[in-house]
Amino acid sequence: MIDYLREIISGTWSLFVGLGITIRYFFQPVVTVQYPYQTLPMTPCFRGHIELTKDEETGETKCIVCGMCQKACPSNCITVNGEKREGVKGKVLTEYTLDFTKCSLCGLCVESCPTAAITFSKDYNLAGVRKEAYIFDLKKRLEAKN
Amino acid sequence: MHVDPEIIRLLAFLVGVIAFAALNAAYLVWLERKEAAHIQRRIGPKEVGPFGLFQPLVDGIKLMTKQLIVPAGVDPVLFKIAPILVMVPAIMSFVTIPFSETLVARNLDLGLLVIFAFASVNVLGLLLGAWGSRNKYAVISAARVVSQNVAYEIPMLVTVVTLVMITGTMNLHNIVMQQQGGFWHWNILNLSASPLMPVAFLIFFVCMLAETNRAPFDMAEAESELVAGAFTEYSGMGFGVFFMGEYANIVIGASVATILFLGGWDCPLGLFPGVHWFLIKMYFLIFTVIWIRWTFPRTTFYGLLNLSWKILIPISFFNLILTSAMLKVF
Amino acid sequence: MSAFAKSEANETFVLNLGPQHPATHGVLRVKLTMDGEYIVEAEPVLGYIHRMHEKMGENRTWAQFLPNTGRMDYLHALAYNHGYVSVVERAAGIEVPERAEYLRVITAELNRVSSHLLWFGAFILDLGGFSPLLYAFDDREHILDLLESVTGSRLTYCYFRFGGVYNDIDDNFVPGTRAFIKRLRDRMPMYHNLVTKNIILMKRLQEVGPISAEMCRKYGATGPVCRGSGINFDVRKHEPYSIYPEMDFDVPVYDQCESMARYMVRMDEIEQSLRIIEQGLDKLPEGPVMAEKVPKIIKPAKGDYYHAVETARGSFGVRVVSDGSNTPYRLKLRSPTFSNLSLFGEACQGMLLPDALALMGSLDLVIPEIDR
Amino acid sequence: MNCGAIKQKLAASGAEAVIETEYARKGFALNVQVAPEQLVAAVSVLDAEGFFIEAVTGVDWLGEQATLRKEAEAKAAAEAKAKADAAAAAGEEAPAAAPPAEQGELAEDALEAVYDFNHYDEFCRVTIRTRMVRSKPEVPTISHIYPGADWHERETHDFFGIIFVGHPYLVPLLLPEDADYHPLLKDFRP
Repeated sequence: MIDYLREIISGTWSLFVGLGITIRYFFQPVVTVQYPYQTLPMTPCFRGHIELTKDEETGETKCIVCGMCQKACPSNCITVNGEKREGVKGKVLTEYTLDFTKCSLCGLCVESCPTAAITFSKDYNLAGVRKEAYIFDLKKRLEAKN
Repeated sequence: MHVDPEIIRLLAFLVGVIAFAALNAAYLVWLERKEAAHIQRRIGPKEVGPFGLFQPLVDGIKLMTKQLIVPAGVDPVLFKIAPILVMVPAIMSFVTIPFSETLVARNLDLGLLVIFAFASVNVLGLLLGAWGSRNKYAVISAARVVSQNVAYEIPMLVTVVTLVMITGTMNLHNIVMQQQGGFWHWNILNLSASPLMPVAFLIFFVCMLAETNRAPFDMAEAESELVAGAFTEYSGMGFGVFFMGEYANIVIGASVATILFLGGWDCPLGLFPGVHWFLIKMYFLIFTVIWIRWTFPRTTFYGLLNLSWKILIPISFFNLILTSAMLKVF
Repeated sequence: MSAFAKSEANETFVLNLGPQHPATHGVLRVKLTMDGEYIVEAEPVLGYIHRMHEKMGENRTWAQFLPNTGRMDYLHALAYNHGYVSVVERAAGIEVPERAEYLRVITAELNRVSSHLLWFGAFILDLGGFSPLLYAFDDREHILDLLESVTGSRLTYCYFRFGGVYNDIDDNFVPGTRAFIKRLRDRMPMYHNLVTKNIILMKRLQEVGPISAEMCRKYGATGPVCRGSGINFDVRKHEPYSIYPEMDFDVPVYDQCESMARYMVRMDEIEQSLRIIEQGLDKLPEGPVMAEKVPKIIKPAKGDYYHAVETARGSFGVRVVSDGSNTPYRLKLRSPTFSNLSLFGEACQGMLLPDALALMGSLDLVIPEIDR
Repeated sequence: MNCGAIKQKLAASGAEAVIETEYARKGFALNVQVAPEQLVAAVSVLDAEGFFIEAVTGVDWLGEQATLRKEAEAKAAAEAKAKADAAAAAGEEAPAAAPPAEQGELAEDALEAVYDFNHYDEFCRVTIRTRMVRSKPEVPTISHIYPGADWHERETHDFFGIIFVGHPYLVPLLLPEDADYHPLLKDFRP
């Protein structure tokens, strides 16, 4: 009988304790961020889709078309093509396409690049209605940036 | 043609009550979402109108414009009649609730009995809707709802009988009038009638939660177990009417608790009595109902029956006997 | 209770729990034979998100399989990273710098805390309580921010590399982590007051969902499931790997064999993980985070190798068979919840539906890890 | 009890080979090779000692025999060449190259079922392997000893087509219900 009453009282008390906790939070300020009105700064380490970097001196890409990134990619989403041109040492980049629909953002391509020609973008507001919008022509993007 | 002005008054009241019930259902959803959000430290609805106040209107329009799907295999009659069976009795109960000294549609001598009579039809609506849906989750839910309501009607009625013994009337207006003059006259603190009156209020409140299928007793729609329980097959306004009926029932429950225990429209300190005090008390109770929902986990079905049969019923009977003994002695 | 379950068999009906059901956390389907609300027989049906990771592994180089490991148990991805990286390092004989090992353990333990917090929220959600989920997410968000600043991603981490880790920590990581540890320690009493001591929750979890120690053994249950049944088994202590032997931590064991015991094990493990993180931060040595002599193309010696790690859900083992080439010949992934779920069918016989769902929640299922 | 005791008991149960491996190098302590007929006896020994089942899986050794032969031939050729070189260096007349030994049909490749066991208290991870020919991949079930093996065997049946004789419910677990292919076989083409 005493156990019975004790359980009722302690049980009821535990319920009131719970109610006390939630009402305290009710009056505390909200902690959510009202995206898209507010945004948080991206960490420098954020791994977005890849993009080509600029050579500081020439303003051109540093890519030497070695194809390492293409080989390192687990999902085969990178296509690199280049051609020999006269007067230029090595190959010249003609095409750098990223199929972002397949990319898993693992970063193996960036690590494998011998000339640091690719890096992660900080782009995270990505939305679109067509699949083709996610086949990025990175060379064109780099040129558009110049 | 002569028309009885009483009929016109009644009609006006009925329209008012339906509007009140519908508006309440809409804005209780808003309150529920807002309160839940702030308890969870979010903002909640905020896009439509200031503080998201027009959100319920938009939701209502969405529900109304949705297609009413009657799945193949359901019992079409039961399926369609069920939401109405939940909604109509809830609105009928408003007829006898006195919001203030003058603001009452029909002051019945057996007002309390009328309300409980209507309140028990609510479960029939849920049962028929669930059974008519021919859905396994819904049928399990229906079985739960019925036994839950049977179990909780007993302690609730026993508590009410205790109260009626003290007041000596079932007329809601008279019950409130007896509690006039400050919070120490309210039945919840009527310790001279029975020292267990606050406990009786708690029991009544818990039973009200269970009767209206609110968390932590929301066995009927326990979404992590039964998906949406009795409402699984309903879409659009069919679901909307169920929803309105549920919220109207909460309003009724809170109103009855206010009238029986918290002195109706009486002001706590005996000043400025009026309809606003009634609404403040009622909405505070509704706020508590929502607050409870967003704090506790759901009970199990047998936990709920254990609570009713092993705790609430013995205590409420003890209270009944104690009260009658004290009435006899003093 | 079970007396009801054995009533006339022809009065039973089949209830399909899932694949789309709020309590099955994704796409698990359980075929329940019910007698009223009592479960007569339960048969989990798997494979709705089976992706054949093992075959994928055979078609990729050793390094290319790394991103896959983060996508099986998406809640404790770093432990999966750790298991795979360790087994390849064992096979290829790669030494890992000490600082890298410390970073691995710190981040993996942070990830374990985040996994347990999410489980806590989702479990209470299964039981019908909403707000604890959001409180747990509030805390978890801080962990994700910390891990994002190191690994660059928030959920499907791919941070460990053969011979080290991908990136060194920044200046804010250590103070940020210490601040988080303090914050979570301050919050834990709130969780216990709001949830653990709540009478409704206690009534729902105590003496519900019994899993005996013998049953754990027969089904190969590991992790908090077996520790809730009184078995002191934790791979971090049993087969110490990485720098766990240098860490001072306890393995919480409860022997009530009920859902509440499994709940308590996980809640206590959060504290133990915080202890490990703290020690790791104290002892964190300077130095490189990547071994210098890691070959560009990894070709482990012929033979087969095994490595087990303790994830938030139990013992995760990787068996690789190498034929000396640059792709795995065979890659077997032993996922803990696969075994843990396999005992569900026997454990929930004769139980009520809500209790069975509480039991299922207490197993902490991550479906992509079961289906692989 | 320790690994040595288990090793003796397993050897007594009829295992073909029980090899203690270096844990730090391999990740498991005992490597046990048994014939399919001896499997149940070996597993019963582990069950009696309180081991729990970690996993059951398979390995397809398609092309192993051909590789072995090639290696043997290469070795023989290398030896012959070394001999010839040695002879040439000594200024002797090179002996006529021996014609390659005529070899018979290749032996059939094997499927291997691998069982992983571990112990809650003891530090002893046991791997049991059993080999069967690819054309008749049959091995007795252990699901009556370890009910947990039920799902592991179903999974292995899905992936390799190994038939666990006596299994009560050998239908696809992870693959679709109507799957009649076994994706982890090396000759599987989607």
